[in-house]
Amino acid sequence: PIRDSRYLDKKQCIEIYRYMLLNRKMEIGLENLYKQGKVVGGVYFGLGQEACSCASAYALDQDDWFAPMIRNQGALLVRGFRAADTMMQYMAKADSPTKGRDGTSHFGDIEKRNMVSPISMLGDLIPVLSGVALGARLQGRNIAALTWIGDGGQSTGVTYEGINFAAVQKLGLVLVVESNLWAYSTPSEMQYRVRDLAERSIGYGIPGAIVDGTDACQVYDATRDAVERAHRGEGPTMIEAKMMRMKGHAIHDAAAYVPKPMFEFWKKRDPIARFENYLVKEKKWLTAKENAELISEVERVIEAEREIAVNSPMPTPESAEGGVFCEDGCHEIKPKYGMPKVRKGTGGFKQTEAAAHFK
Amino acid sequence: PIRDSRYLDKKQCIEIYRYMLLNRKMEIGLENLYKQGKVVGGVYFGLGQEACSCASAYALDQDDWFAPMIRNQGALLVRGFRAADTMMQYMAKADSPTKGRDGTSHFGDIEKRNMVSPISMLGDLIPVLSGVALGARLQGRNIAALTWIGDGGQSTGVTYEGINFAAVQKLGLVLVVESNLWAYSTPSEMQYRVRDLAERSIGYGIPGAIVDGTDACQVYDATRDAVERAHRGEGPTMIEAKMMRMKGHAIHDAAAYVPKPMFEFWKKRDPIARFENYLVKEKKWLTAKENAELISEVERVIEAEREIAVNSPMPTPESAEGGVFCEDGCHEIKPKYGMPKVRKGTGGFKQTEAAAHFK
Amino acid sequence: MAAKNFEVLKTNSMQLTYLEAIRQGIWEEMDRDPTVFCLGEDIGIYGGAFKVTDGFIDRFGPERVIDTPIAESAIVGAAFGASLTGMRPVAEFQFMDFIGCAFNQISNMVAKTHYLWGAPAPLVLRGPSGGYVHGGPFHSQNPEMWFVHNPGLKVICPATPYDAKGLIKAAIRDNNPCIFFEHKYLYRRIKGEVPEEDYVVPIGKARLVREGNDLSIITYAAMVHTALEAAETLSKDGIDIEILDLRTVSPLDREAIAQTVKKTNKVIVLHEHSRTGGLAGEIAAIINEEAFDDLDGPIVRIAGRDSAIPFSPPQEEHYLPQVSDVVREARRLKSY
Amino acid sequence: MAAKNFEVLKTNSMQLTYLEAIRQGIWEEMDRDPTVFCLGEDIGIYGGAFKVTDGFIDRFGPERVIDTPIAESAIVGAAFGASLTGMRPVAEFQFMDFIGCAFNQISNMVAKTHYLWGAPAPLVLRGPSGGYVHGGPFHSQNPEMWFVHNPGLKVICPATPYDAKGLIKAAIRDNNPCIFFEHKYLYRRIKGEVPEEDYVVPIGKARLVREGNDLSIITYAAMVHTALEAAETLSKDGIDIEILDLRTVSPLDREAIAQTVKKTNKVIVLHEHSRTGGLAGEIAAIINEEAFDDLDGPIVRIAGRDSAIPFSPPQEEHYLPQVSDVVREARRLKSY
Ligand SMILES: Cc1ncc(C[n+]2csc(CCOP(=O)(O)OP(=O)(O)O)c2C)c(N)n1
Ligand SMILES: Cc1ncc(C[n+]2csc(CCOP(=O)(O)OP(=O)(O)O)c2C)c(N)n1
Ligand SMILES: [Mg+2]
Ligand SMILES: [Mg+2]
Repeated sequence: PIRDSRYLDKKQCIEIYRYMLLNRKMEIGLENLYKQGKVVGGVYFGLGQEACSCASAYALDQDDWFAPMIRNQGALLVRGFRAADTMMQYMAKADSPTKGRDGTSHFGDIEKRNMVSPISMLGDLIPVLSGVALGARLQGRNIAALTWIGDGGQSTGVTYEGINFAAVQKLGLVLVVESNLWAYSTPSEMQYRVRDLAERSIGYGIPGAIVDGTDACQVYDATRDAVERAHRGEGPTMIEAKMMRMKGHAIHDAAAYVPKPMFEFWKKRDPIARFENYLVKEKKWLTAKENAELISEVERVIEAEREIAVNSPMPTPESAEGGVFCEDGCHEIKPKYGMPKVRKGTGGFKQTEAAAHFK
Repeated sequence: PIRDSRYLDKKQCIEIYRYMLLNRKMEIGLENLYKQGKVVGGVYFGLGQEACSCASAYALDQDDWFAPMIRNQGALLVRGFRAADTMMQYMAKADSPTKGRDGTSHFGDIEKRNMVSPISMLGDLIPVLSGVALGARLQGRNIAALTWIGDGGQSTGVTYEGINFAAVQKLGLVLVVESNLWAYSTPSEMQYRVRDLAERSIGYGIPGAIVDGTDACQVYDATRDAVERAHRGEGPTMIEAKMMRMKGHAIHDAAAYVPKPMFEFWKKRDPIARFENYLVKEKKWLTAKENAELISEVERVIEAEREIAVNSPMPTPESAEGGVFCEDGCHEIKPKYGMPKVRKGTGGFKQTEAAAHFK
Repeated sequence: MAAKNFEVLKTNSMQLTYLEAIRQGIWEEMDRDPTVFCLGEDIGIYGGAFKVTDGFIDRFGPERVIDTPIAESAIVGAAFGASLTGMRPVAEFQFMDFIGCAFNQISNMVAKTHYLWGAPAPLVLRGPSGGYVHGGPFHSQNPEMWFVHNPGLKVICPATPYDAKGLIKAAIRDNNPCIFFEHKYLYRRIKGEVPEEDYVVPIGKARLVREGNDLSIITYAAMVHTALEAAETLSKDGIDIEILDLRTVSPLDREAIAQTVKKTNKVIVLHEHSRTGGLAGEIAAIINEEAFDDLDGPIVRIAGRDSAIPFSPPQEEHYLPQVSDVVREARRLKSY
Repeated sequence: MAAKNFEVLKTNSMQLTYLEAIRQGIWEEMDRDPTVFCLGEDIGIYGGAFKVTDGFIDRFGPERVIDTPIAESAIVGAAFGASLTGMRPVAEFQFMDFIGCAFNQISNMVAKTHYLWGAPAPLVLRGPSGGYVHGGPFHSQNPEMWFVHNPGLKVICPATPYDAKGLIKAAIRDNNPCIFFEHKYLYRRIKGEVPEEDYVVPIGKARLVREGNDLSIITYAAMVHTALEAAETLSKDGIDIEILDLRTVSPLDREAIAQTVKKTNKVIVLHEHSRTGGLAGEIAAIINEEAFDDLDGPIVRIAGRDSAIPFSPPQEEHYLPQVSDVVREARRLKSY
């Protein structure tokens, strides 16, 4: 059963539930767009991971930052992007956030939604989010910087460098490890020998937590605790969310390498069904009717978003040009949280002739 | 006081002690060569770390492999290189193991002494040594592959990738972490937040040990245990050797950033003085006279080696040419431990049309 | 770009796709030589993202077909270490776009080994590269130039099934580190004759794909097929194109380059990767050194644009060289 | 190679070494702009391996002069992340030889950001590069070409104290990622006039260092001084050399390159990094595009050899371009 949250009230639980529904319905929409040949390239799904994506993103405050991985399409919705944004990315449309230049959840927004665009190379975002927290701290603000990493992606060296950097600098990195048992076709026991990835937090000297990634309340509470640590300037936290990737790596992958019973086992732990049962049956926070209405409202939203996305034109060939550099004042650079207060030490500028490596 | 070794007998202890003396006298020799302007570039020292370098290398069997870091010049002596080899490297002489092309301990020998040449970039050797163990295992042999890494160097991502790879593949990597409190001018608390680096072994799911790096017997025993684990095919081990870098980063560095009391504290724990006291006073395995003779014998050896090294010519300019590629049968490639036994599965070659990422 | 299937005359030959030719080449080498083994991400049960090692694990076992953690520097480092013991590792990058994650290991550890301390490193780093499949900026890259400018490495970019098989075998047998770029656009689009008997294609030798007198197109990999298609169009308006397929971009076949320039006196260098700092520059310099007086017109570069590779098909098409670009530039150069 | 001190005429100026000029440039920017901060290995108490940030921590505090763990990908990633919040990080590589450890982070994260999702990344990656100091294969590298062939980056390689200070300030103020290569041979060997008042040198503009009529040497960084020394020798036998200092190798100043070629009609491109895939190729291609008909002789490349940089002084000297090489090649080209 879902554990009651230490923080979430009825309204918030229902809101998270709605985001999870949006997340799933949007991905069903993407699957259909793919079947209709409207998608460029493949489609990635967060099926079975909606609680992890949505509830963790929901734990952030407005001024906090985040960067999604491929399965966190729900997090984008929580942070205020439209389903159409992601849909247009997949269809490489002119109105997509990257105007067709990149796909999937590879986009960002440093103005309003504080999102860093991911790149495909796994792990590189972790030092980057640490740096975001560093930049904010220099401006006098302790923010939380949330990102996710897979049980496979966390094998990259840059993951280690990034977490360690945050640990040493006491930066508000919140790292959710999406421990979903598979990395493409590779089972997690071929990625690491330790039992729980959360144990790796010990080696960084930072707190680590393990949560049921299919329980939105657990995910929220653990993430919220981490976010508040970050806001108090107490440094990074690692949260391992145990769950299962319920589809193949991407839409082309039938996941034949996954033992069928494994899918069956985890199907029973579907995060949306569990949360629905919690809200409707256990808590009685939603009547069956309200729930049905909510679901169809979400379906209408997704349908409307789909229309917008489908009707966006493809970009022109020429739109491939330009924008390699920031020039002619296309951006004004200014500290996001205010000008850093500098404390000037005593030392004045003096020439140095000290010994150095090579003369 | 030195802990009695579970393995070493009198003869072996004295042999290790002699290597430690050779190590130190050789480095004194290098310092003099530097002062005489005979060294090209700087000189690196293992002062205070001789027990760690020599006793760990001594724990290897003939067929095992190793790769030194900059402070493991003693390990080279243990593995059968001459002091003159290292001296000629520093003087960039024509007869140096790299014929002048590289300096310091940057050389190797895949024929007899099973040594991989280090490169300056810290950490890269760790996956390489794991690969050496993998190659040997494919040839039917479980060998130990020993290398060292500093408390600073272990912050590199490739360190993590390399240890994790060995852990997952159960390869005989033996990693000695030279926890000497400094990385150039950076104190170890600015490299990591965990108290003991050995705790990082937990996150890899491998055994970790902490030893007094100034106690040759402790270093030997821990390394020997790790070597035997490797020979049994039980995977990698991490050993943290606690000690102190007793000079600056290199000869140019006066280490003004090190608090004086720190040097004083560790001076009392000098690994050679401690081992000498153990052998002469506690164990009475050496009389004062034998010890004095041993020391002067070592000095004579180093003096002779110095002569050889100094008398080697500088390389010709043209010797910079050639050797970029292995060609015209300059090397014959053959499996070092015998041809791998291949077990042929059933599967025959069939064409594939399976779904793939991009069509 | 419509890929072309053009035949290499051989007896006892079969029609294979570019992908099958590579698979067969690696398979035969593993059959022949027990020191050859594969490692990489998802190359085992799954057979690799593009199925190049499909079925290998059943035949050769998990010891010789190793699924690794996602750790490119460890993969290259481990391959290198194994090669020092006399093995011949073949390491796969799931996409060559990820080779930058192992850059230091390749450039400073692997490439410099033989020159500095005399140890041979007989290993192959291979994987899919290239665009025209709407892979987007992180699954379409052509990173070969970074390794051309990296002494100690051999860099191979085949254009045909025949060359792909012959060159992967040559790379596996070579005593030096080889980086083998497989063009993912060609994987299943082109078929070609591949002899049944064992053969290798020499590393470092270019191949004259088409003889002509008016001007030369020097290129390699997928662009060879673009050049061929352009040549057919151009032949209609009487422009006679010669096409040189470099096959290996490091070391380059200087003789073949000089020869074609001396013959036609006009050159287009065509490559997919971005223009600035690209291979066309190196070839321009070589031509200046080898055949300056033979040039009757400027060396023309046709290349990818100087940006990341955009995802959206119209943009990607605009970014990448097209047959029409070659036709246009060839006409312009002809009338220079 | 004896480095030359040549003056840039200015009023209220002082004589500074190349190293002091860089230090002063960063110092003044940190004084002027609270969003500028430094991070890197041993840059704090120690002031950096070469003392470029000596005294900074006393003045600006450990918050703005951050000693990092040894983790280049984290350093670059953190600098990038901070830049997204409107900071202007200046990250030091202890040696530019280690930049390969952050290659993927630089190439795929930092360089592509503005083109793909429109985020500016105003950061500077700086550090010592170059040979002639017997640093050996891992402390002498000139890795700039990998970044010239990496759209989205600006690559700067100053030759004089004046340019070093003016360009480091320009780089810090630039809204794009800049890689700033400081030639360690020049650090303390050359002094030059540097004005006391604030100034910047524009990124992307070359500088005519010496006017001449017989042939042009296009070069940058330490090689500018080699070219100048060669030019003096050559002037004695009546060969009149023009020298163009590129100052920025990406973006390149095509106009200045074309101009000097149009004037002298003969070109030597001189660079320290290894020949194959080096900058001379790109410049040869540009000249072919901009001034083909003006060439009266082949473009001559003088460059480092195609190997790692050997450690032993006689070998390093043989590996690296010397004044005598320039003199020899210039004579040869003059009489072409
Ligand atoms: C550095 C790097 N190497 C390889 C890849 C190719 N790749 C993309 S996703 C993936 C598997 C990721 O598994 P995991 O991190 O567990 O995330 P999940 O798909 O399970 O959410 C791989 C190998 C990559 N993106 N980056
Ligand atoms: C990847 C990398 N970054 C930076 C350096 C420069 N560097 C050389 S040694 C050193 C300090 C190493 O400290 P540690 O690993 O603790 O070894 P110790 O000197 O204490 O033996 C640094 C920063 C390097 N060699 N490699
Ligand atoms: Mg996973
Ligand atoms: Mg240390």
